[in-house]
Amino acid sequence: MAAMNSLTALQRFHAYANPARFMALSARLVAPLWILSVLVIGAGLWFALFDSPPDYQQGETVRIMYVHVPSAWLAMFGYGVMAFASAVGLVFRHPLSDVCAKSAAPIGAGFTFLALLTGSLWGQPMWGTWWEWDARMTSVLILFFLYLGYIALWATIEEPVRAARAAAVLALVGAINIPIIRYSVVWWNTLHQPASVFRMDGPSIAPAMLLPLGLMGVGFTLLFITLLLVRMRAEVMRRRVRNLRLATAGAAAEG
Amino acid sequence: MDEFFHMGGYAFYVWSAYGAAFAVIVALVWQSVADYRAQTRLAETLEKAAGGRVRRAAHREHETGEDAS
Amino acid sequence: MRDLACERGGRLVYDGLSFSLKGGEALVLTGPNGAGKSSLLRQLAGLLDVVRGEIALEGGDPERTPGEQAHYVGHLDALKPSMSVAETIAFWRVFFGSIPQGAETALEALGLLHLADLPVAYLSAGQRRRLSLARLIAVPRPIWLLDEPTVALDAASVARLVRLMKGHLGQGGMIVAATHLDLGLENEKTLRLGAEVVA
Amino acid sequence: MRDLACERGGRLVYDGLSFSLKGGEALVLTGPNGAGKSSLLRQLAGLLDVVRGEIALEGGDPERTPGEQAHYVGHLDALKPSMSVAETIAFWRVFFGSIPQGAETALEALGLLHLADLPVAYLSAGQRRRLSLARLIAVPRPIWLLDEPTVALDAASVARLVRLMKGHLGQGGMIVAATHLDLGLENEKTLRLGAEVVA
Amino acid sequence: MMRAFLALLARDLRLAVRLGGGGGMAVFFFLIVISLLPLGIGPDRALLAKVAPGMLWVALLLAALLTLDRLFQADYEDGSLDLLTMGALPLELIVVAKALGHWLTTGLPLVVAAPLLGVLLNLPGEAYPPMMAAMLIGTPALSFLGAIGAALTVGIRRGGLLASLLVLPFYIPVLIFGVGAADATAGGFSGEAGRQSLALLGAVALASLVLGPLGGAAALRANLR
Amino acid sequence: MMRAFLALLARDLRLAVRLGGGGGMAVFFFLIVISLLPLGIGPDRALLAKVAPGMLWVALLLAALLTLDRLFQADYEDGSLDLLTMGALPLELIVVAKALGHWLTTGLPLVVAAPLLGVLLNLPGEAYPPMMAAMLIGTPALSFLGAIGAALTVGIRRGGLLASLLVLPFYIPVLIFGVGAADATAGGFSGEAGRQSLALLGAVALASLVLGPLGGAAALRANLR
Ligand code: HEM
Ligand SMILES: Nc1ncnc2c1ncn2[C@@H]1O[C@H](COP(=O)(O)OP(=O)(O)OP(=O)(O)O)[C@@H](O)[C@H]1O
Ligand SMILES: Nc1ncnc2c1ncn2[C@@H]1O[C@H](COP(=O)(O)OP(=O)(O)OP(=O)(O)O)[C@@H](O)[C@H]1O
Ligand SMILES: [Mg+2]
Ligand SMILES: [Mg+2]
Repeated sequence: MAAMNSLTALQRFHAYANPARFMALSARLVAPLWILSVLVIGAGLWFALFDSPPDYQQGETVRIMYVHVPSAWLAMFGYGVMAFASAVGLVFRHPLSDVCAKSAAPIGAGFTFLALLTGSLWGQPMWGTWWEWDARMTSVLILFFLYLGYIALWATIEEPVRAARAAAVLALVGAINIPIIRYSVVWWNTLHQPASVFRMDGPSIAPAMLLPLGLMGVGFTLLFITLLLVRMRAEVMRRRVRNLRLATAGAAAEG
Repeated sequence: MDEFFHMGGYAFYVWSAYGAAFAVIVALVWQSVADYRAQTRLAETLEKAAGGRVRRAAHREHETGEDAS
Repeated sequence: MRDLACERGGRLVYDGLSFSLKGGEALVLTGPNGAGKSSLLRQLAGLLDVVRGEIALEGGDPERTPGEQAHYVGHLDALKPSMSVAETIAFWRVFFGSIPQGAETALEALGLLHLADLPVAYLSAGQRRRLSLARLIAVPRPIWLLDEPTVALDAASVARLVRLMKGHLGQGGMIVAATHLDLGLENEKTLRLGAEVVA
Repeated sequence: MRDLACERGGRLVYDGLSFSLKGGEALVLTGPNGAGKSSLLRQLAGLLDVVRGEIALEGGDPERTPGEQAHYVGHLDALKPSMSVAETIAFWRVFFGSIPQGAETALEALGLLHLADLPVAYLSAGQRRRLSLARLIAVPRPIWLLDEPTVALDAASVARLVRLMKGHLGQGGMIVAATHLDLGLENEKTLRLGAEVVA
Repeated sequence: MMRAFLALLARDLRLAVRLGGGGGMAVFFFLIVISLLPLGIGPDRALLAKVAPGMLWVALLLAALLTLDRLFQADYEDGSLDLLTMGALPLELIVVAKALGHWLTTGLPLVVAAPLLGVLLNLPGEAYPPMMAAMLIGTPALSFLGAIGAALTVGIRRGGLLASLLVLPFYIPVLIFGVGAADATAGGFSGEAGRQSLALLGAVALASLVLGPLGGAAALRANLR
Repeated sequence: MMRAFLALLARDLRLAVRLGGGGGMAVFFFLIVISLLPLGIGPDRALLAKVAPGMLWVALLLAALLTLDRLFQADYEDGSLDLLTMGALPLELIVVAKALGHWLTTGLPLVVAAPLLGVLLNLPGEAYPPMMAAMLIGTPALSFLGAIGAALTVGIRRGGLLASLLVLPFYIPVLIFGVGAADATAGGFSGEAGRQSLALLGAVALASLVLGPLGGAAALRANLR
């Protein structure tokens, strides 16, 4: 039963990598992270709203870019985190990576939603339509679906061990599929010439715009990490609650 | 100043974009923190309620992979 | 294969529980509801992860898991209402690697022969139970894992089952059974899972 | 209500079977698997059509069917994994027309009180069984129809159940129970349904 | 009696929410089907606008259909339904409670989600009000008519599909009048036709409120014993 | 080993036929959805022809989705799946057998039915051969990808809907390339694009034949223990 033994070895390894340490460490990190992200985002907002020129062709609407693009970046970053954590969780059975994957999903979904929303708020003045079946927009929409599916799966399977592994499988299969989906959508979109020939390569970005964009990007990322930690802490507590309840159930089995 | 809020005629789009961003982020933050608080409180009450053996059990569990995986 | 040394612990239910079993021996699991009998049986069958500890099987061919050398009869009967009794047994024989013919002996052994052509849908609780027990005979496997096998069985059927179990032990097989009523096998050990050992 | 005269026959399984039961009396149905115990109980509960013969209930208010004055506990436990133990009982109390409060006594009676806040999903087989039996106490009804109520119960719980049944009989209730093991109630009649009839 | 009714309704709502199953799923499905369509018929916005109302209604129907088996199947499989019939609450009211619960957890969320999806299909702005009205009137009919199908197929292991087959014909009037109401303004018909189809839709809905519980209860009686 | 595989396949086919839950249902659903569409879109034949291939594919997808829960759920609920894993047959092959059975009882009948429905949507004649080819290549992919979703939701009571939600995004490439193949001749593109999309569809199908069993088996392992 070699498999069995290696597995138990893993279990011993877990005895060291236990959530208690994570809780202690993260407790120290959370507060500073909050402050840092607020500061950076605040600075970004200042430049985005006051201290950056309107675009020569897009006018003031270009200011939408400073929330839109970072959201879009984090939408993809979020799935990356989720998939990576899932892989680790599946291979090494490391408890915290499951917690991490689960906690990343809602945040990523939130930013994906923001990318969609701000994008269409940008599209209306720019192309006179809220939505265009442009390849990139379509693939972001599908990314949003993948997030929702992942969250729904977690929400439906009660037992954490099972839920974690199932969700991990989903996240990984999704990660494999994303390139395929992305490619097919582009192919489809170029097959039928889309009604609007608008391409979102974005204007060659002037440095004056680059600064606020960069700041917002960093700020959003910091915010993402902070939220991730908080949610992970909440998840660990939720599991402690579950174990306490199960212990009661067991104790209830009175002779 | 108004001309700042006016956003060159695009006020609605720009401000609703920023508003939406603000709303979504606040919602995320609020939900996460509230959830953390709720779970912590629940855990404390349960630990008080449960007998000593059970509490130890829960914590021992806590160190095994079973718990947090 | 000769004898099974099984040592295991972990999972919230019980901990540091360990025992070993020789060929021809039976282990009867007793204990209050929720003590973990079903869980233990599922772990032995490889249907539930072992958190800590290990299940070792000395003898028997190494590259087959204990699960593949054991029969598991649990609360669920794994029967298809639309298949006939005979079809059911025949399928499991082929799937578990023996030939479809000769299923009659198994049905005979559990007194189901006259129901052979009846769709499972028409069987009563006890008849269904007996059918899922018939797998034990239909496909010979050294280890039997039985979770409350006597549920819904009438006195006669219980006696029949006990006879079969004794026969299996006689041929050097092993049995681990969770039950609330005494079966009266000869060389049986009893393992009482108490609620005291909660995780 | 005083006493129940129940006469019935027909249905492929048994025929021309008839009996009557007074308040405070218990009827124990025995018989081999497939004899028709479950079928009879479902007919008494009004969950299965009566082919021939009739089920009459003297006393008790006329415009309520026997089914509405009886509790039926069958093989299925009618539990929702995502509801907590307390919620489950509270719901059935309200639905069967009493108030949600005071469910504790029922849980107490079956030793489930400390599980009250636990989702049903966490319960073991026997714990679930006890919860579905708790309905008997949660909502008072004169007639109890129990199909193999002791299944999956450990010795302690069986004893507890028997105590409850005696109490119910003591208050002039009636019990019809199908079981394979003797419960040892006082004034119990036994109805042995005939040997296996293959339809 | 009334309290039993409310208790049952509350229980169903709670279960729908807890399972994570309830309305969320239906909306999610609605969303995905709608966004599949352009991938099927191409991104041409004019074409999309043309088919938008019909597609929205068809997708709505499907989303409602797929959740029908939640109505009775679960309660049948775990024996709850047997016990529910042993209470004082008449079977008809049980069906009403379940259908109502189904609408609250499925129909309503779908209606709320519809406008967003209209944007994806680039539905012209003036079509929204009548479409919403039509959907608000039409969706209860879907739940109550659906109850009949669900009741007829209760006990069949995975009867969900069969249920939808039985129910779909009954849904056709809802579909036609519903689309009519939205189309009436979308395609350049006279508003007259629109108001007319709304009225007809209302009639169908009222009929279903009566037919559903009666038919459903009858079907349940047939299936339970 | 091989005999166990065949035995399992034969059993699944037999059950599907007996339950009647097999292809018949899916085809019937396919039929009804397709006949709903004209009611939704209106009788404009030119418009119908334009959207026909896309609609056929979308309906095909839905019909396939609705039968997914037949893949593992039944065997899980009655404990058969536990026993199947206790045999010598590796889990991956079990998934293959089940997906294959699903395709034979669902995908194949749907493909056979498709041309008839094409007539309802007056699909231009020259579009049939490429569409049939595309469907023959595409439907196995639907079954094998679907197996992943079914396996992921196997523990869940009525996970059918959730399964379809999880799977739909993965179906998108099949949909796109499938429609592309039919469109390529229907809409007046060069046949070039058509052949290309057929090739891409083939690639996707092959990928799914690998991904499906692996992912499905992994998901089952996650859910079973
Ligand atoms: C809902 C609709 C939209 C979605 C889902 C969307 C999605 C995205 C994504 C994913 C990115 C990041 C690409 C990358 O960094 O590689 C992006 C960037 C960008 N988007 Fe959008 N977008 C949408 C609408 C728009 C509109 C309407 C405009 C302008 C009129 C626009 C302008 C840009 C620009 C300028 C960038 C940055 C340039 C770049 O990084 O490529 N987007 N968008
Ligand atoms: N799916 C589950 N998730 C979490 N805990 C569970 C689950 N199933 C059972 N348990 C818990 O595991 C413990 C053991 O359950 P198990 O069914 O093994 O007990 P048992 O000895 O079989 O009881 P019984 O005699 O009633 O069958 C119980 O306390 C129960 O609460
Ligand atoms: N749905 C059904 N359709 C047709 N016949 C059935 C059905 N269910 C049971 N039967 C038949 O009715 C007879 C009685 O079944 P029933 O379940 O009442 O027996 P029982 O006394 O409860 O047996 P057990 O002690 O095993 O529970 C059996 O012979 C069975 O074959
Ligand atoms: Mg058990
Ligand atoms: Mg019975």
